[in-house]
Amino acid sequence: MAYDYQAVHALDGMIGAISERRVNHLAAHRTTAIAMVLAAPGQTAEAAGILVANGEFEARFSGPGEWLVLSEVHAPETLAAELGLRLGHFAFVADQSHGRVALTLSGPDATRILANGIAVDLHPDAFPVGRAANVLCNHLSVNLARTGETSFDLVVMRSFADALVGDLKVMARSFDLSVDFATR
Amino acid sequence: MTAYRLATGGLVDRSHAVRFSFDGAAFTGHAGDTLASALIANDRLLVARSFKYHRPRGIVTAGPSEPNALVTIGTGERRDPNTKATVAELYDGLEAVSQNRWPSLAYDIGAVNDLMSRFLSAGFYYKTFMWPAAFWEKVYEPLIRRAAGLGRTSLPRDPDSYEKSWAHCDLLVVGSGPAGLAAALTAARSGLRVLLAEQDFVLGGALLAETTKLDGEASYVFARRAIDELQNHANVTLLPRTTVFGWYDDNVFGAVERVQKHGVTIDPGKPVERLWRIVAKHAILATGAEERPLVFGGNDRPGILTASAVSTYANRFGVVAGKSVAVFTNGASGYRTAQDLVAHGIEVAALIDSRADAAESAPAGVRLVRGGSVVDTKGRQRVRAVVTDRGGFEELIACDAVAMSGGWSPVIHLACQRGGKPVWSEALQAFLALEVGAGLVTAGAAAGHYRLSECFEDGARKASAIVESLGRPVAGFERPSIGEEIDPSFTALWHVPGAKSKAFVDFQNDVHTKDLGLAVREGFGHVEHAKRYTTGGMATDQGKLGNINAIGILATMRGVSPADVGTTTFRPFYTPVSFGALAGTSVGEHNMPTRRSPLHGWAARNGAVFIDAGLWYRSSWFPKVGEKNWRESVDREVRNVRENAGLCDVSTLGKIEVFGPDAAEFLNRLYCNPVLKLPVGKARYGLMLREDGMVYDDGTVSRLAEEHFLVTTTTALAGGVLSHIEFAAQVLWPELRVRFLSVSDQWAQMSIAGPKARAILQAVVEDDLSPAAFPFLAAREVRLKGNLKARLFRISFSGELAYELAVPAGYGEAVADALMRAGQPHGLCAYGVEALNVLRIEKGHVTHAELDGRVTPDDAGLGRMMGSAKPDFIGKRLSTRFGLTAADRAQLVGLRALEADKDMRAGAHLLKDGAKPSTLNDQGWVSSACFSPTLGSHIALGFLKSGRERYGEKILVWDQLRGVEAMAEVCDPVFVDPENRKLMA
Amino acid sequence: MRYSALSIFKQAFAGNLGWTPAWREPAPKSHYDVIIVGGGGHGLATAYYLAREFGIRNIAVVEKGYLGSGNVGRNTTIVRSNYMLPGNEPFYEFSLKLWEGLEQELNYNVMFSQRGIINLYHNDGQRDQYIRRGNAMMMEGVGAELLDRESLKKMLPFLNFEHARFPIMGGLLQKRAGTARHDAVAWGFARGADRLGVDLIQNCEVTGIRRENGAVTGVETTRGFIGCNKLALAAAGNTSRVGEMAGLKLPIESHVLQAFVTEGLKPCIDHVITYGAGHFYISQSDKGGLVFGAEIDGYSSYAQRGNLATAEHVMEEGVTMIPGLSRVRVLRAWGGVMDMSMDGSPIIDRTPIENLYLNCGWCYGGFKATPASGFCFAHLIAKGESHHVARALRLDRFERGFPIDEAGVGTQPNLH
Amino acid sequence: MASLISCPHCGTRAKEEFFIRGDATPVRPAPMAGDDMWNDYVHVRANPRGRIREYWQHVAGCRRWLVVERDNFTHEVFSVSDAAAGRGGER
Repeated sequence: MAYDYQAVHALDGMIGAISERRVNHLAAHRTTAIAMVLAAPGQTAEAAGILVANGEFEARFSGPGEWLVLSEVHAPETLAAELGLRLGHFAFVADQSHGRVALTLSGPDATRILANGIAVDLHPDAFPVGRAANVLCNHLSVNLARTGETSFDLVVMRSFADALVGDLKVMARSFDLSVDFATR
Repeated sequence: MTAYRLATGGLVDRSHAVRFSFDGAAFTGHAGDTLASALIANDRLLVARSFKYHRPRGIVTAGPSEPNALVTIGTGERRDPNTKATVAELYDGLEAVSQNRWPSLAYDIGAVNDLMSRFLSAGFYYKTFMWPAAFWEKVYEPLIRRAAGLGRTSLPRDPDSYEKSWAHCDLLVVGSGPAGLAAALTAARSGLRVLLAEQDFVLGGALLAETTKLDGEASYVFARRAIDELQNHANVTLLPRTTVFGWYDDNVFGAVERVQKHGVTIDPGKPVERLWRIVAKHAILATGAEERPLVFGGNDRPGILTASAVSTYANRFGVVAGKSVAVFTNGASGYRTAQDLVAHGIEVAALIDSRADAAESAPAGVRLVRGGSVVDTKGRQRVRAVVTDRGGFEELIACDAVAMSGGWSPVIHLACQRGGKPVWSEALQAFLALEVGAGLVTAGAAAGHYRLSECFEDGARKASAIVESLGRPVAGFERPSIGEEIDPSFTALWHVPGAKSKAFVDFQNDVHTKDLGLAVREGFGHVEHAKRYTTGGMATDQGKLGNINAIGILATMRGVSPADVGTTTFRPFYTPVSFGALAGTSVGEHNMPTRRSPLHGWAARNGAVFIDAGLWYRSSWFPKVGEKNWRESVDREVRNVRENAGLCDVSTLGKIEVFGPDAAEFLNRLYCNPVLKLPVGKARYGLMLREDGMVYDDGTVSRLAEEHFLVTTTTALAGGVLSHIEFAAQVLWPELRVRFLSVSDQWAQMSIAGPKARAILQAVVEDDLSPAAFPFLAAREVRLKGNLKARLFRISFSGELAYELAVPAGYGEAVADALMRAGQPHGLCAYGVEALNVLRIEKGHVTHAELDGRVTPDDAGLGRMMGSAKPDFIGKRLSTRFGLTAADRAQLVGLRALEADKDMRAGAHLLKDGAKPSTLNDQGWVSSACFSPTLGSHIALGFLKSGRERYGEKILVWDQLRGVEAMAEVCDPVFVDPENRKLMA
Repeated sequence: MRYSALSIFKQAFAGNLGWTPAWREPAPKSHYDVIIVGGGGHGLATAYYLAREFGIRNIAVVEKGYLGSGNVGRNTTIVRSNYMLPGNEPFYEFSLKLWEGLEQELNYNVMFSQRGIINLYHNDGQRDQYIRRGNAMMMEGVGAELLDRESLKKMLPFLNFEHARFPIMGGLLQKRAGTARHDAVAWGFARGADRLGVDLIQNCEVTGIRRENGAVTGVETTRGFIGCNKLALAAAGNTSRVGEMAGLKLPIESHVLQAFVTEGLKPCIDHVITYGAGHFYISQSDKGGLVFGAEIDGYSSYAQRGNLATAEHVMEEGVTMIPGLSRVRVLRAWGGVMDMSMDGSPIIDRTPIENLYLNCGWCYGGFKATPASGFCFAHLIAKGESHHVARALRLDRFERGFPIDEAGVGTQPNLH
Repeated sequence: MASLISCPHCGTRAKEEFFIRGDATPVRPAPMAGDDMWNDYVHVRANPRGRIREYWQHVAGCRRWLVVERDNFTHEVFSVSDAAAGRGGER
C-alpha cells in the first residue's frame, strides 16, 4: 500500500473558482507557513530582536511575548524548526500551519467591511500599516494585520475558517466582494 | 373637508405624487411627506384609538414624541405595528392601518370603556377581579389582555435582514438643527472626525420649519448649504434617518439607521436597518426642545395639536389641520403659530393666552383673549369648538382645529441615561441636563437656549471648546444674520383649572388629572409611584410629551416645586428599536459560529450523522444500509469495537501545550493528582478541581520532553480550561516559568480502539508498536509510512486496547482514509460519539454527565487519585470541608436493570424499594444510561447516597416525568473488563 | 379600607374621592421590636408575616427611597418552583403555594397569572438534566411535564423549529408557574403590613448600625437613631454595604441584570418561555408589552443600568428563539442590582452578630421567592430557628461545604 | 467600562473581547493558612460600592489577565494593568 498524504485546506469545498474578481477581494492562502512563538519567560526582548521582519517571515503581535509568524518562503514543515534554530532558548516554537488559516481582505471598502464586525478603530491614524493584534470579529478571535492602506490579513483558527469567511461575506454584502484561494 | 394641503409652500415635492392607503382607503401625498402630514392633507384627522378608553385620537405632534398616531405599516410578514405616523416617511405603495379598534376606527366597541371610566380609575384592577380566585386566569385576565395592547402581530418570520457597524469619531453631533449644524461645521472645519446623526429623513431640524430668514434667505436654504459643505469634508459622516437611542459607558452611543424602511421594494441583499455602535471622544446633544401640550378639559380630540406641530405641518409640509384654528398658549410660541397661520391665509378663530399680563400682541385681525383658558372642547371624532373661560365667563368658540402651546422642555433624554440627574431650572421652568458626565454636552435648545441666534452660537461655542480640548486650532464659524426671532418664554400652566371633561396628561395611556389626584390621595404621590400606579409615562412615547405636565401637577397637588418631585429615570431606548436591528446578523442558524473538525469530510464520506456538541459538529453514528434506527447502528459499532476495532474522531478535545522549566511544577499544582514525576514519553489521566474542591475537568497529561507537556481537556471546557490555566499562571503563580499555547486546531486526532487496533495501526506507523516498545500510556512522536510526523498516545476511553493518533490537521482525512483501508481486513469500522458513550459507560468512565460541577473526586470514585501528599494544588484545601467528605454523599455506582423490557434513562431518580417518593427519601439520580450490547441489558451510571457500600442492593429507578419505573441492582460502575486485561493487551 | 367590587362601585359614584391612603406615613418611633432594613418585596413581606403569623406588631420597615424602589419593581415578574436541588425545591414550592393564595390573603390583586413556564432544551445532555430536575420536582410533589418537539410545535408554533443554530428538541413545563404584577406585590404587602400596624418609613437611609457589647441595639438613619431588639437585613444588592456597617463580610457580589419591555401588542405569547441554548426568557404582560431578559452584564455593579453589548446579545438570543420578534420594537431597558451569592442560592439565617438577621443572596431570582422569603425570615426572627423549608439556606454552608449550586459552576457569582 | 476597556497590551477594546472573573482583591492564602483565610479567599467578598479592583481576561486579544480598577457605581475606569505585573511575573 502506498502512503502519499494530500493535505486538505480548511476551506476546500467551501470557496473557490470565482468567475470574476470584484473591487473588494478576500483571498485564502493555501500554503502559508505559520508558527506561534512564545518568548521564554524573561526573554521577550531577545526573542523580539530575532523576529525583526525580514524577507523570509513576518512576526505579528499576538500578546506580550507572543507572536504569530507567517512565511511564504519556508514550508509549513520547516518553518517551526527554522525558527527554533534561530531563537534557541529564547523562545518556544510551535507549528501552527495546520491550526490556522490566513486570509487577505483588500479593496477600497475593506475598512468599512471590517467595521461591520470589528470594534477596533481602523482609521489609518489609529491602526496604521504594519500594526497587528488579536481582535474580535463578531464571535471569533482573529489576528488582524494591516498590510496596506486598503488591505488586511486575518488569521483565524482552522475550525473557524469557514465561519469567518461566512461572516465576512455577510459583513461585505452592501459592498462588492469576491472570495477565492490566493494564486501565487 | 377642513384639513387640507395648502396651494403653495412647504418642502414637499408637489410634482411627485405618492400613493398610499390608510385603513384600506386610497390617498395621495407628496414626496417629502410623513404619513402624518399626508393624512392631514387628506383630511384624515382621526387616526387611532387610545389604550384604555378607546377614545378617538388624532395626530398631536410632528415628531418622535407622538403619543396617539400609532399605526401598523406594511403588509404580510412586513407589518410594523405601533409605527408613529409622524416620523414615517411616506413612500409609494405604503399601506397603513389603524390599531386597537373593533370593528373599525370610526365605530369602536371598546369605546364603551369611556362610558365606564368612573369604574376604571387608576389602579382599579388592584382592587378587584379577586373573586373567585380561579377566575383570574380563566375570565378576567384574558379579557384584560385582549382589551390591552396596541398593534397586532402573529410573530411571523421576518423576511428582512439587519446589520451592525462600529463607527469611531472625535465628535458625535446628535441633531442637525441650528445648534447641531453650527457644531458640526465648527468641528469639521477644524479637522475633527465628525459624525452627524439625524433621526429625520431630511437634515436641517427646526430650520426646515422655520420662517425666519437666515442671511436673507429661507432658513432651509442655509441648512442645505451647510449640509453640502459637511458632505464635502472627508472627515465627516452624515447619517440621516438615524436615531441615537442610547448613551452608554465610555461614550459609546447606540444608534439605529433606517436603511430601507421607506419603500415597498426591499433589496434583499441589504439590511433594512443598521445598528451603529458609535465610539465618540466627545458628543454634542443638539436635540432641540419639545413643546408641551396644555392639560385642559377635552384636550385629546382629533384636531388638537401642539402649536409647533401646526407650524411645522404648515411651513414644512404645506398642510393645515383646519380652516379655522383656535390657538391656546401660555407663552410667546402661540403667537408665532398664529402668525404662521395668518401668513398662510388660515383663519385664527381666537388666540387664547392664559397669561392676563401677556405683552405680545396678536397678528392683525386675530382676536386675542388674554387671561383666558380652554376648559372644554366640543366635537366627537374631531374638534368643532372650544369652551373658553375668562374670569368665570364661558364662551363657545367654533373652530376645526386647536393649536396648544404649554411652553418648552429641552430634549435631554440621552444626556440623563447614565445616572446624571436632570436639574430643575426655575427661570426656564424646565429640567436641564447640566453636568451629566464627561464626554457629552447639550447645545442649543437642548441646553435651554431657545433663540435661533443662541442656538447657532451655543453649538459653535461648545464645538470650539471640544476642538481646543483635543489640542487643535479652531476654525471659525460665523452664524448667519437672522431675521425676526422670538424668545419663546412662557408662564408655566401645568393644568387648566375648571376642566369640564377629562383633561389628559398621558394621551396614549389615558391618564388624566383625576388619576393623578387619586394616586396622591392613596399615597402614591412619589413620582415613581404615581407613574407605576397610573401608568402615566409608560406608553410607547415613554412620557416624552406628558411627563413634565404630570410632574408639574404632582408638584401642585403636593404643594412643592417640580424640583422636589423630580423626574422618573431616563433609560434607553430614546425611541423604540426593533429586536432585528439590535440583534443584527447573529441570529437563527448564524446565532453562533460553527466549528468543523478536520475529519468532518472523512466522517461525511463514511455516512456520519452529525450532532451539535457545543459549537462543533461531531459524528454521532454511522448508519449502514438496512439499519432501521440509530440504536442498531450504535449497537453494531460498539460490538465491532469490542470484537475488532473502530476509528473515532476525537479532534474536538482541547489540546494545550505547556512549555517551560517550571511546567511540571505548574501542572502538579493544577491537577489534583501527581504530575511532577511523569516520565518523558508517558501520558497520565489528569483530574482538575476548582478551588472549592469540586471536579472541574478531566483529560490527559503527556510529557513530550522534560520541559514540554501536552494536556487535553474535554470538548466542552476547552476554552474554560485554557482561561483557568492562564489565570493560575498569570495571577496565582506568576513566578513560575511556564508558557501555554492552544494547539487544538493544529491536530486531527483519531481514536483507534479494539483488540485489532495495534495490527491496524502498525500497518501505517513506521515505529514499533509492540507492547514492549509502545506500552500502555506511552505518548510520543512517531513517523507514519509516507514520511509524516505524528503523535501517538496509548490511552483508552472505551476500555479496549486503544490509541489516539494525532496528525497535522490538513492530513487528517488522508490518514483516516489510510487507516480505514489498512483496517478493512481487520473489520475496522467508523464509530461516533454515541457508541463512544456506550463504550465508556460499560467501562465506568465518567464524563460531564457525571462531573456536573457538584461532584468531588471521591464522589466519582476517583478519590484515590488525589495527591494528598502534594503541598498544594488547586482545590486541595477546600476538599477537606465537612460537607465534601460526609459519608452520606452520593457516590458513583453502576446500575443494572433487572427487567429486560424496562429501560433506564438519565435524569431518573433513585428510591428505596417501597419508599414513598419525597425529597427527603430521594436517594440519588441516574447520570448516564444506555443499552449495553456487550452485556445485553440496560445499564446506567448514577449517584447514590453512600453508594459504594450498597452494591447488590435492589433499588427503584424512578422516572415519573416519563412515567417509567424500573428495578435495578446497584453494582460497581465498571461493567466490562474490570481487570483491564483488554486495555493492557 | 377593604377593596371589593362594591367599594369600587360606591367610590365610582363618589367621584373616586373617598379612597384612603394605602399606607400611613408615620414618623419613626424611638424603638421597635424589629426593624427591617429594606422596603422591597422581601422586607415588606417579612414585616407582613411577622405581624400576621408570628404576632409581632411593633415593627418598622426602613427604606432609603420609596417603597418597592429596588428589584421588586424592576424584574421580569416570573414566578416558578422548578428547581432541582433538595436545598431549594421545597422552599420555592412553599413560595408558590403562598402565591396561590396571595390575592385573598392581602385583599390586593397582584395579578398572579399561572400561565405556565416552558424551559426549552436543545441537546440530549440538556434534556437529561431537565429530566433530573423534573423528577426532583415530582419528588417534592410539584407537577412537571416533559414536552417533545411535536407537542411544542402545536403549543408554540412561533418558535424557531427550522432555522436555529441549536435546534429545539423539547421542553420542560411547569403549569403552575407564571407571572405577577411586580409593583402590586410590594404595594399589597405594604398595605397589608400597614394595616397590621407596621410602620413603613420611606426616605430613611440606614447610615450605621449601633451595637452594645457586640449585640445590635439599633440603627442610625438619615432620620435619626432608631432602637430595636432585632435587626433584619433585606437589602438585596445593597446587603454588603449595610452588613459592612456591622462588620459583616458576606459571600455576596453585586451585579447588574438588565430587563426589557417592548411596545404594547395584542396577546401573542401566552406562557413564560426560556431559551435553553442561552439565557433568554420572555413573557407578555397583561398590558401587552413583551417582558424579557437574559444573563447579567458580568461585572460588579451598583448602577441600575446595563451595557449595550449585553442588550444586543439578549436580542440575538431572542430573535433566534422567536424569529417573529425581529420587527417588534423594544421600548425600554432597565437594570437591577443583584445580590449574587457564591453558589447562586439565597441565605436566610442568623449572623455571628447577636440580634442581627440576614436575608440575601437572591441573585436574579428573588421575585418568585418574595412570599416564602418573608414568611421564613419572619419565622427565623420570631422563633429563632429556621423554617423547615429554609433549613439549607444557611450562611455557614460555604465554610462547612454544603453549597446549593443549581448551575454547578462553583464560587464564581457571575456564572450563576 | 461597561463598553470599552483599554488593554495595556492591545489598546482600547470592546467589552465583548473580555471574560470577567470578579474581585481581584483576595489573595490566595498559603497552603497551610487557616480555614478562615481559605474560606474568606474562596467565598467572602467585601463588595463595596465605589472603587474596586476586578479581574478581566482579554480572551479575544492577548489573553492576559488584567486588573481593572474602576468605580462600580459610576462605571468610571481608573486604571487597567496586567495582573502579573509587580507580582514577580516575568513576561
